[in-house]
Amino acid sequence: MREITYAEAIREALRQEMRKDKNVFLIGEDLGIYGGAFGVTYGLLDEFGEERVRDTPISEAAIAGAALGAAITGMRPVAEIMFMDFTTIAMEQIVNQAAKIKFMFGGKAKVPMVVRTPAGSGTGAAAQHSQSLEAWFTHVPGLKVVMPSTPYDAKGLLISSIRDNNPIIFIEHKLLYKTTGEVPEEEYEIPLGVADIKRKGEDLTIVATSIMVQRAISASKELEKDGISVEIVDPRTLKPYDKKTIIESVKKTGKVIAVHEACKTGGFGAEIAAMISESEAFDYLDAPIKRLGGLDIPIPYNRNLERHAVPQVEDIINAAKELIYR
Amino acid sequence: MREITYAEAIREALRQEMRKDKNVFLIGEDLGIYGGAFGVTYGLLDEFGEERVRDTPISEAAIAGAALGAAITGMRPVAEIMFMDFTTIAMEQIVNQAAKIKFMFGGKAKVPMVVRTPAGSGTGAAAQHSQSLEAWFTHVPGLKVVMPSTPYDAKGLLISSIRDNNPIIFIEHKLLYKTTGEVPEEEYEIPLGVADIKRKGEDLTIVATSIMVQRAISASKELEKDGISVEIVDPRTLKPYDKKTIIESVKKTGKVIAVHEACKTGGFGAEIAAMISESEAFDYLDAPIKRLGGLDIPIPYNRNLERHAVPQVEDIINAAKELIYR
Amino acid sequence: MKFTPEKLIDMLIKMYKIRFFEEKVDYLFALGLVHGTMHLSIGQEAVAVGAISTLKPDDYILSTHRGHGHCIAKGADINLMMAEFLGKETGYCRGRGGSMHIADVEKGNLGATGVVGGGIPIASGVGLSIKMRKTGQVVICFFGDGAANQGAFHESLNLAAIWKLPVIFLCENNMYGMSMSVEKAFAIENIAKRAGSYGFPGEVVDGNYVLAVYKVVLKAVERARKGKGPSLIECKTYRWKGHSKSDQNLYRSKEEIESWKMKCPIKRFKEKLIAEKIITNEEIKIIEENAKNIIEKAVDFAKNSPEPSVEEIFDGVYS
Amino acid sequence: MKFTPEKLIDMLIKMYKIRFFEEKVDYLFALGLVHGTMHLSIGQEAVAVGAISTLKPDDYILSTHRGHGHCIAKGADINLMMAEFLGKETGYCRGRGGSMHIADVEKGNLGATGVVGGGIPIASGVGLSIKMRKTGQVVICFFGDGAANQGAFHESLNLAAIWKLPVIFLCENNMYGMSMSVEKAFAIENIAKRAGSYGFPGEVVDGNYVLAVYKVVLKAVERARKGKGPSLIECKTYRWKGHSKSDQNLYRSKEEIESWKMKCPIKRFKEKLIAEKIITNEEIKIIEENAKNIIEKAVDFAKNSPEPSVEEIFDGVYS
Ligand SMILES: Cc1ncc(C[n+]2csc(CCOP(=O)(O)OP(=O)(O)O)c2C)c(N)n1
Ligand SMILES: Cc1ncc(C[n+]2csc(CCOP(=O)(O)OP(=O)(O)O)c2C)c(N)n1
Ligand SMILES: [Mg+2]
Ligand SMILES: [Mg+2]
Repeated sequence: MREITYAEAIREALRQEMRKDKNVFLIGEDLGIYGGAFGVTYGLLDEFGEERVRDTPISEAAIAGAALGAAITGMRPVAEIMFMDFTTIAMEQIVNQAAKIKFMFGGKAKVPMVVRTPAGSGTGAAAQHSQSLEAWFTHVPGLKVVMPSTPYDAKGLLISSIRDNNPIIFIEHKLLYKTTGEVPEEEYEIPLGVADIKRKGEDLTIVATSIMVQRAISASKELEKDGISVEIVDPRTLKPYDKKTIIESVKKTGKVIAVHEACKTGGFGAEIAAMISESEAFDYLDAPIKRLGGLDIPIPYNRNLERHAVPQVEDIINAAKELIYR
Repeated sequence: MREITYAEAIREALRQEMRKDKNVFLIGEDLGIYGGAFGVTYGLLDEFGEERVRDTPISEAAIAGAALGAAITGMRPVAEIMFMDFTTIAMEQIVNQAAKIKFMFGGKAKVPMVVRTPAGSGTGAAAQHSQSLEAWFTHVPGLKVVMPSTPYDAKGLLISSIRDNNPIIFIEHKLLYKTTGEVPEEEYEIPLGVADIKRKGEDLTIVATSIMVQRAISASKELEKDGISVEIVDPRTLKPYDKKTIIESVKKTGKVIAVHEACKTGGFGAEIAAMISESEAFDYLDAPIKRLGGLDIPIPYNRNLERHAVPQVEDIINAAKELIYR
Repeated sequence: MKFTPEKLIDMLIKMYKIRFFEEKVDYLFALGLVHGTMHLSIGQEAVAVGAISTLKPDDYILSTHRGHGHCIAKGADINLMMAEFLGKETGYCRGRGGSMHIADVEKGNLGATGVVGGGIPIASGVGLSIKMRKTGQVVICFFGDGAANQGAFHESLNLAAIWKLPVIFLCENNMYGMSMSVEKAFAIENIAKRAGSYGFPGEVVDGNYVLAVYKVVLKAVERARKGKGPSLIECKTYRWKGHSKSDQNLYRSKEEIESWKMKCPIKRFKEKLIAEKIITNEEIKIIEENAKNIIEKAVDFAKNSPEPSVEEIFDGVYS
Repeated sequence: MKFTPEKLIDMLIKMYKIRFFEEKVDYLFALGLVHGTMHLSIGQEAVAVGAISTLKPDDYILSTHRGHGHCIAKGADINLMMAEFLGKETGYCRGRGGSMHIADVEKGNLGATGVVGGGIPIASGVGLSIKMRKTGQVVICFFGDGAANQGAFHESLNLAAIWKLPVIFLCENNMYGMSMSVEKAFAIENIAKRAGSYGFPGEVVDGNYVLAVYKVVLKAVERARKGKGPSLIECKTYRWKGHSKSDQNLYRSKEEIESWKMKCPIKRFKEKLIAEKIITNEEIKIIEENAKNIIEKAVDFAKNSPEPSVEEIFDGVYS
């Protein structure tokens, strides 16, 4: 099958959905002629014009609000917040309004909107352009949170997200944009809330999200050389997330590490660990549940410090060995 | 000893610190003649005047920014965000700026500011005036998060917070404002990051925050009648939090429930559970770690639904019995 | 401007309904039948009615925490409002929203918000949607003087301006945002002046005279329908009651309140209609009676309605 | 307005330092010595220098993502800047901040921010602190045209207005916020007009003429020091380089860029000083040489500086 990049997969999903449904449109900063800060929407302006690839001023609260207002009156906006760090400016509209309107109004509203936003460090962009804030959004009922790790997942999950009738935070990773993978040309949906086992294994489960899936795969290849067989579960959707697949895997392996890039304290790994430790899998555990997350520091600029701030392949390998040889 | 309310304890801490240090001042909406939405600052205007009890327009981002700008140039502001729900408007300033400035600037800045804000449901104020969002802030390095459950703790922790040189989110609970307890008249500090054992027990540890401490105490009295002895650990500070006291308690009891009002998914209970399950206490556990949090729904207006949305005394009792008799 | 008697009387009826609705809920609250808080717009009825009377049924509004008046003016079913107020299953929001979140999406009331200024960005989105769907609708976005100092106000008015969206930004300046007077919160005299920052018209109008409100809003509505873009309208008015139930009214004088009661928008409009012989005193009596009856029936309806069931507590979180 | 020759030459020197610093970092970036991104202010030097030259050493500034110029104009040590740019332990931020977060708190530069508009609320807080501490300082808050559409702009200017804070809000209108032109982002001609929404003066000035900037900013500084409150100053200028390293400049024409290069603020100022015989061509050469030398030495300093140690990675998270 054809291989394309993660960025191209996202662009293809946008293009196909926009062709199919005239109510789908894009709204955000520098999406049009600039193609977005990471080039994801590059070229869409030519096909769809300024009305549907709508550049905005630098007004994140208004971007979220505009998407919300359009969504509740019949459109299907896909908004972009240029860096996840700037969702902080749009939190009121996302959390108090978009997430709650349907419930507050007794179910009598529909909020089909997607907020795409790139997270993650590794680009030397320092503390205000590198955050991974997915855990916040998983704590907000009414939102769904999607976080693809491969081009294939990115396309299928984005199509499902655009077709979903709830507000969705769709979190991309800057370092994944240029990674490639097989992606079908036709449209396809990946159901939200269903995890994917990215690698089968017997000795240890790694639950990893976003770029950490790729790092976990690299780590597992190394670990294999030491005879350690790793199963990698990628939740793909963080809210709602697929407890069953995780629990089944942990029941099989008896050991688990949750890996993410976001700061460890209060990260999504805590939710995974807590869920496992209150589930039926608890009785199958034969080692403590390990979490591997970013250090509890803002992302530093210096390349070396930046690298140390978040889990790398070798950190995953070490964590796995600690658990296996404990 | 004299008994005063939680609101009075907070007011007394503010008054005493303002008397002691002329750089301490209050900034927020309707603090002055109105005394704040919950009357907490009532009367302070008379003593300290409009300069130091500074009413603002309805501009939460500017309130946080004003506090930050004042803090880095020598003042010690205590800002108030009238409802925790509205911290969503100030997140950029709190999370990207206040929390990170010291680190980004290589340690060469000091940010002594406190953001007081009331959280919690139970007042019939519905989805946009009832949230408990402490978990978000515990995920942000550079911030400290304080959440007192008694008048005594409220006073001592607020004094420590005002004297601390870091940005602090000080989370009060609306339903606690009128609760009373013994509070010394003089000033005293309660060190941040130190948990308090609110009740000694042998069979089960309950880690509870804010109003859930009170509910856990009520529950434990009932449970005692059934011969179940509960130890209640109140972290008081959620960031940094006192892992050691929690771990020691769990090692003793072998069973633990983490209880908070915020939505269960992604709540602080996940952090507690995850921390325990990766700690030395893991090997002492003889039951799964239980989390009891709010339902994953926006807080409903209807009194009965609202009550059901968050843990009540009977829910804690039931959870404890489930764990004990499992 | 010419009005048919029917139109004038319809406006008067709506103003009465709002007044009596609010007086009733104030009473129910005092009885302890309601928990939570509520925000009454008594004294401001001319704004809601004057503005919304310019709209077609399929036009939209966005309301505020002080939103009962907007809701009634947009044609809400009082029974469903009252049921919501009492948190009942039959209420507009199935008891989940309460006073602060009443919405009537079918009638184009996209809801009240508890967040000051929270509806303003949504309004620009509604305007955008109207423009993209080419339906010729308009949206009136209500907000208070206090909300005009929110960042969301600024961002949203600018969006509407650059895209020429069919939005009427309607500022109900009732002189206070909670305890803060407009004199303290602004260093300008008229909030309407802020339209100048975005390049569209801003107008100040006497918010206690329903026909003045109507006239100015109608001009803005027509402008919006023609694709000429948004307007900002500031209606100067006053709230008679405290901000919410916790208000002790320490920040303003009794005299000030009384002086505004003299400018009662209902009394003023009623007297004008009588003077112009559009209506008689007897007819007014009947209107008042009818309005009161509707409210009473709504209370009965609400009281006799079931509570939402706890089994369905998750309903509406997701589609 | 009278200037001493020393003052004029000092301004020219600073403009050269900024220009050469940025040309050098552009080059270092192209060599791959730096990761991340950076934002160059080449073409905008007159704004930073004209504005900051009005200040006393203990006055404050708040800078932006495009902040090298502000930093140098406020008297930064170029060695420490360059070391920070290369992420070294000896840099202003110990390598933790990089180009986008250089701060020099001791010299009153309260730092660059990567969030568009993120410094504006802080500026009002600094102004408040000055007022409460009664020190007679002032603060200049720099931000771009793009930032003027952030909600934080609105809230903060209003706060400064109602409290008469000693803040100079200085908008560097370089015609684009990333790819969005001011024509598209605003429905008004001058951003300075927005001061009208807050009740204080707004002025437009030619941002490519350093003395014009100086003059207008000085008036605002004096006003602020007298306790009369804030001002908004819009300096019209242009960035020659792309927005950041990812910019392909598709949204503007080569001709437009070239036409602005003809208005080079350094060339213009230099020629004026020569024409007025304040300086000779030979002296200019020396100034250029010196400035280049300082930059070269800074590169050496930075290159020879140690990397921050991983053991100390937690330093600075908390006090
Ligand atoms: C963002 C936000 N901040 C604060 C509050 C608390 N609050 C509720 S209404 C109100 C005053 C609003 O004033 P205004 O906008 O003038 O409307 P009015 O109440 O006068 O109708 C305040 C401060 C809120 N609901 N939302
Ligand atoms: C809140 C926020 N939104 C978006 C960005 C991405 N971004 C960085 S600079 C920039 C353009 C800023 O324009 P302007 O304020 O005019 O400053 P200039 O770059 O022209 O100096 C954008 C969109 C950001 N850093 N912060
Ligand atoms: Mg008001
Ligand atoms: Mg610009």
